[in-house]
Amino acid sequence: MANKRQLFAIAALFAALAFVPLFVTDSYIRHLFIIAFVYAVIASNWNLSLGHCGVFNFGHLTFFGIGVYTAAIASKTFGINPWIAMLLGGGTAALSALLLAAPVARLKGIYVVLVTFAFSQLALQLVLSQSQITGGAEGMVRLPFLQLGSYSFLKDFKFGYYYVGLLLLALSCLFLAFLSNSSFGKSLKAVRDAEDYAAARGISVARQRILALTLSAIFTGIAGGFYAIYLRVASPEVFGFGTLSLALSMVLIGGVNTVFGPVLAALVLTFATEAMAGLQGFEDARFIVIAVAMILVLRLAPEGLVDLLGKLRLPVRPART
Amino acid sequence: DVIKLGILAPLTGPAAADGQEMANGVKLAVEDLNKAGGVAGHTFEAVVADVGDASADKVATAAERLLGDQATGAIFTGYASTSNFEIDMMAEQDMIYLVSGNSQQTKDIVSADPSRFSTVWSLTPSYDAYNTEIVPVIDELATSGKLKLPNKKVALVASDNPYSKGIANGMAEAFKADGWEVTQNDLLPFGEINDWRGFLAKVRQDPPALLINTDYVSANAATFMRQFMENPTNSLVFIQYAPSVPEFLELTKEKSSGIVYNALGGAVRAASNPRADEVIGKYKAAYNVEPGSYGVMLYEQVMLYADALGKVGDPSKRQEIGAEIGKADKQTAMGRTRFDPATHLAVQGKDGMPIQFYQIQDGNRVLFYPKEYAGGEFKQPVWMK
Amino acid sequence: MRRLLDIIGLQAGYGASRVLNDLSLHIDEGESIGLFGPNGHGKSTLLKAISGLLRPTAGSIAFDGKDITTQRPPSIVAAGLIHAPQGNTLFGNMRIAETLELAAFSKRAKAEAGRHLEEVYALFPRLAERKQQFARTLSGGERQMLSIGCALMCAPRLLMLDEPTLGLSPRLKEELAAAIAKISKTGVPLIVVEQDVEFLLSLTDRLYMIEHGEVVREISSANAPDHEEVMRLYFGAEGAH
Amino acid sequence: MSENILEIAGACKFFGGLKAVNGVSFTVARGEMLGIAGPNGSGKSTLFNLITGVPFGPTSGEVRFMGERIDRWPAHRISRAGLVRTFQKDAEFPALSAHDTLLVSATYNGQLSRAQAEARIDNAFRSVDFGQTRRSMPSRELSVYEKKQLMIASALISEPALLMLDEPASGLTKPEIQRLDDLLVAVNRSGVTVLLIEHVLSLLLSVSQRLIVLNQGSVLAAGDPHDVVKNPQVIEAYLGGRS
Amino acid sequence: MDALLATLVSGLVLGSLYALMSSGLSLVWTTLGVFNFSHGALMMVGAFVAWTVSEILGLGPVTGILSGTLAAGLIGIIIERLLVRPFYSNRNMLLITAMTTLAAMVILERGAQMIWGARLKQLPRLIPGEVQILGTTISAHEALLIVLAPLILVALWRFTVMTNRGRSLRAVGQNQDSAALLGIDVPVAFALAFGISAALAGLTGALLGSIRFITPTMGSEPLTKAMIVVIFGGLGNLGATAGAAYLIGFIEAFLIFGLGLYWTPFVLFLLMILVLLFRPNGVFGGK
Ligand SMILES: Nc1ncnc2c1ncn2[C@@H]1O[C@H](COP(=O)(O)OP(=O)(O)OP(=O)(O)O)[C@@H](O)[C@H]1O
Ligand SMILES: Nc1ncnc2c1ncn2[C@@H]1O[C@H](COP(=O)(O)OP(=O)(O)OP(=O)(O)O)[C@@H](O)[C@H]1O
Ligand SMILES: [Mg+2]
Ligand SMILES: [Mg+2]
Repeated sequence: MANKRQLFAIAALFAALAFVPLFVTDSYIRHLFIIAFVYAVIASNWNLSLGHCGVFNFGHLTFFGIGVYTAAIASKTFGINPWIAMLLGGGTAALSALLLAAPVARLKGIYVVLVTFAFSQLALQLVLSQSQITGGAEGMVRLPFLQLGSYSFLKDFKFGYYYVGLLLLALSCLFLAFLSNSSFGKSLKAVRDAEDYAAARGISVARQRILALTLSAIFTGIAGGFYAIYLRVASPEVFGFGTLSLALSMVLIGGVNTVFGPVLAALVLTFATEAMAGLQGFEDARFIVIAVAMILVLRLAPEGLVDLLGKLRLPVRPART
Repeated sequence: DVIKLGILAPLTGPAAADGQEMANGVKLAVEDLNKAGGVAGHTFEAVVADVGDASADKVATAAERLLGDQATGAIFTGYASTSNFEIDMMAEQDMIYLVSGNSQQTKDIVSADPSRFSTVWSLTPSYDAYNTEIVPVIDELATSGKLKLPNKKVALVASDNPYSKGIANGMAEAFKADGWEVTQNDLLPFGEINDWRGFLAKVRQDPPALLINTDYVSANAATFMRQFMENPTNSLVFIQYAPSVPEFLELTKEKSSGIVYNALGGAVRAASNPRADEVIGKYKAAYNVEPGSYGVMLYEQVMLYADALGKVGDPSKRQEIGAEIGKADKQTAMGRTRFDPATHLAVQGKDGMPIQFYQIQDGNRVLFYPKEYAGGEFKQPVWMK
Repeated sequence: MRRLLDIIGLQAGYGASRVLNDLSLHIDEGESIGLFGPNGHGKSTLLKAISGLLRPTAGSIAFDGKDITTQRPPSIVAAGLIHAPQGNTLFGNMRIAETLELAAFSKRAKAEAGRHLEEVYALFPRLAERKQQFARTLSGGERQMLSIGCALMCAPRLLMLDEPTLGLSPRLKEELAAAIAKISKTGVPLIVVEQDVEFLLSLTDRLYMIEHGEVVREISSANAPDHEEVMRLYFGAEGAH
Repeated sequence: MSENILEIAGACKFFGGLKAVNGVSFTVARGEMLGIAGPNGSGKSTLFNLITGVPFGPTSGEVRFMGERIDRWPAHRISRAGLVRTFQKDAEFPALSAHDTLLVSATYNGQLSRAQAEARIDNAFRSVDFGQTRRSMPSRELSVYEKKQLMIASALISEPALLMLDEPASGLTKPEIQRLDDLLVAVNRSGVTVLLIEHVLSLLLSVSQRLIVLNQGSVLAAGDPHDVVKNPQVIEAYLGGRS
Repeated sequence: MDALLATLVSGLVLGSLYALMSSGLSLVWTTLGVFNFSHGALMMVGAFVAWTVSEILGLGPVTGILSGTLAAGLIGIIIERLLVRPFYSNRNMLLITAMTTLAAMVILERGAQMIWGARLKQLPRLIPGEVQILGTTISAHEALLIVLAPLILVALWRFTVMTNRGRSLRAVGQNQDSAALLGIDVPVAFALAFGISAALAGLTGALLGSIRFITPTMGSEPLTKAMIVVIFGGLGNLGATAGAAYLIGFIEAFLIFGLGLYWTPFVLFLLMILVLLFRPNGVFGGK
């Protein structure tokens, strides 16, 4: 475990991120960071169920979407303070995860993919069909924006939102780091790799799966709430396949056995894609480039980006005897 | 100096075809303007920003990219998101933003406080005419004997998106009010539909005089037509928007001959409006394909901006330019174009953008209503007795 | 005299950790050998290297005069060098009968599949009773039987058995010993890995003791060590743990 | 409370037509070391499975642990109650280090706080004298023998009342078997009841105070080990010619 | 009455389509345990190649379909070599290959977008005209599919269960080392499985290309359906897949007839979750 070194690197990263807005006044760049933060939260929390617990949850973006709509409906329809509305997103997401976990806990491997995928489809269908509540395909716009006392986040070139996003990410990372170092976190890996053995050591396989799913939904949901409040819109595309595969690639490029890999991957990928978005007539090609890059990373370091960095630094383990 | 003209468009993903056309329209206009030596000493450069699958972050990011560039003078789009939420971002930064779709959404956002949106204008008029206009047109065809109606029944089917659903329900109301019986008003999920047979089976059990499909996705409409023709009923077929898309004809070939559709805000191709053919001609010459409505509309968007810029002179005075656009009243490819200050939508109707009814007659689009623009006569479809 | 298998200066390992250090041994025509030694010191690794599952990093392996150091398993198996791995789990979701038929994969084996199948069923009646049972549900011993049965289906010209009696009941162990003896009688030389030296001596002509991936002692049935000595050998090895 | 720690009554496990365990009944006295032998496929491991609920309970019959019926309990509850087993085929948590394997077992099975767990881990390692250097590397890189050691250690760390071992000696060298022998005796002395499946007679006979021989899913013989091995049926079905 | 028959027929059509779509996916899934998310994209490639050969080069639909099948097969082998093989020994194989094949999907779809553009295309039908089944008219082309689907599935099933070559595919999927020790050439087996699977995808796409419209994303809906069918059928075998395909086909047809197209997907998914609750290994999947 390169834990010590890793933690140090992370602390440094966050420190650096905290200073960015002081140098970067351009609201476009800040916006990119905010989006990256959101994706980082999604990916790293997804990794809890997907990577650590081996639950092939393809409905993770649904938790995000539920967070989005909760915040939207709470703040716009019921006029709840957007700060609260964001947090509510975490609550409803966790509840829905609990609901989903019931069937998933009993299923194995790829069957989980089907059920979770179906779950996301159900959610989408509900959102579309209940248009009087959710705005249907049109979505909900002009959601209330954040305010801190008299300070409005609206025309400050995203200064405020940047720090809210960063704080959210930091909290989520602490949460995950704590989990994965706890024996709960380790038990997840035990359940993932050897169910029977785990059960024979007093670990309830079903319970750990349910917990993993539910916990992974909390910050994802809050991130959804933040996303809605920040962009001031909730629209069904959040359930779309594009977002899902992007987040999934972040998880895998980052490395399924780490906590911070996906965070790193999210930052890198967001800016990489955006860097290419500028190039005219390159719109489709850029997706190909990303895909190829991802494959290369996976081939060079099947354990992910973090592992790759590790390889560069750590000397190889000497032979036994 | 060079003014950058942003294009917010779905260049990738399901709507790529539309997006490409939007970009082409603007680029074409930019070429023309630059050839003419620019406007008020300014030349132009088109900058495209892809909104992909139109998810909120993609649209917002693309918008931010354009807004972030000091040189951007205006942003054009057919449609970028389904909700038009980006209008707010534009207004906040007083960015000129011309839209050619989702006019209902635009109206909802703008009409709350029009003064805040002085730089945002929609070249598509309110869609209300889509709901109502069809009734008198059909009645007229019937009374004039050009169309023999077996009964006064109408069956509608829509897909689950604001546009299709809204229009279908609007039409249903209008027909009821006119004493028609609505035998079906089905709603299908939005997206690819490969099997209309379920709906058509029900239709065949009680054939209506009028069969209306408001799903605007051309592939779906084409499939609908093929499957209807497998065993047609004695009904006039009306399809919303889709038939105006160029490849619809290629896809359906002779199968589509006889169907009726209408258009609002698209090019009005008629002797009395030569501008339309002029623009379409240019587009064909430049890209040697037939443009749909977006190519033409975005070309005209740029021209409107250019006019306003010409009056104001200074591209950074966006408020004023916006105001100028709002005052515009000119004959464009879409007909007479002027804006309603309350909604910032183009005005619809005789003294604005007309609604046009077309019938496809062996591979050609024949405009038969309104009279002023008509280029031919309606003919009873072959499959009807 | 002619050597059937000749291994010289073999080195192999897993990633960074080397397991076999410069190991040399050989089998002469018509003889069988046994391998023993403390756990985790490279016996199975040696067999993996011979059968091509593991690419040696140095040294050479020659079978029947031909160099096979860099050959891949298919051609090695085709040549008749067969390896029944340790604690083999085979194919969980395949039935016993299927698995055995599949085992006669190489041309040479296919030719005699029918006869071999009968032999295997005769040797392990339990397999014959359970033709349609999935491998994953077999008991430890049954799994061992299936694994050896597969090896026999491959029409071996040199048979390598890695701890074949692992988890077999004393009686079955005896019967298996008899069976193996029979096999080698029919002219199939053996390499047997076992912890039970007496067992090995009863089956083979020479033993190698493997420790830290090297041959540390060679024993022939002639100068067979007694129980105490074997214990000492092992404890010697343990000392190095 | 009863002094029989484990009571099996008419336990059955059927797989379709196959009666893997067919009406087995016996009791285990607190503190004894009971050996279980039998031909391959006679139902020994299946018996362990249905007692511990991993991965399945009995088709029918009763299992009582410390007087309580546990045959419908979920597996993790059974093992937390102090009835802990090892597996015949080597099992491992490939992603966890040996240390973390023990940690997890201690905190869940033993329901200890992390601190208490850490305190016990070192002893557990020593009890099976597990290589110092190998404790922190991922289990998947351990040798077959080390995996066995680890599995036993992870069972012992939660200080179970009843320890069930499924062929722990298979594949071990003589000295290793000797050490295992010592370990089992020590564990048993410390008050842990032990249930031992073995084919290695030397071990079985030296440690177990009582021996049960299964055959085709039912008890063939039971009693004092040295009598049982003389039983002609046992010799016929299990031991074969020698001995 | 005839409404019922009509529903039966459309259920049969759907079922056959789903059977075709899922056959290839099922092959690599049941043998290698690899879930190939680029399967839909391979259908798309098959369709586009078929269209190009048949319409642009004017060599006719039959040549078109054949070359479409071939092209997809080749790409399948390439995908296996570059995107799947490197990860066999990885613990997260299922996950990583899911990801890499997703990447392959992206590459193929975007590539097609760049090569063939966004506009819709369509192939002429292999057999023109309509036919009557149970008093319901369907295109002769669809009738052809109804005949073809079961044939292909049976052939596949016999191959994987009856022949040693086919068994070897399953063997390598379950335990590569043991397979290698029986003389099975593991890489060849993997390549073979993927080649066949991809070729089937190409064929399906090419056939689909004259019922539906050919677009870069035309594969996504079939992929979803195939995924449902394969998983629903269980890891058991191709027989299970076939069963699931027709079952879902009929259920869907009746749902559409019963409560309309709108709520059909919803109910279908709900149904599936419930079924998996009680049959966690799929409907036909063994315990
Ligand atoms: N797949 C593997 N990856 C990494 N190391 C391995 C692997 N397999 C074995 N090893 C290591 O190689 C060394 C030798 O293992 P090997 O199985 O060859 O020993 P052995 O003599 O067969 O022991 P045993 O008698 O227990 O089978 C051990 O230290 C083991 O940890
Ligand atoms: N899940 C299962 N499905 C079908 N049959 C099974 C299953 N599990 C075990 N069996 C059968 O039940 C019988 C008993 O198996 P068990 O593993 O208990 O034998 P055992 O006494 O442990 O033998 P060994 O000493 O070889 O381990 C065997 O014939 C085995 O094939
Ligand atoms: Mg070994
Ligand atoms: Mg057993």
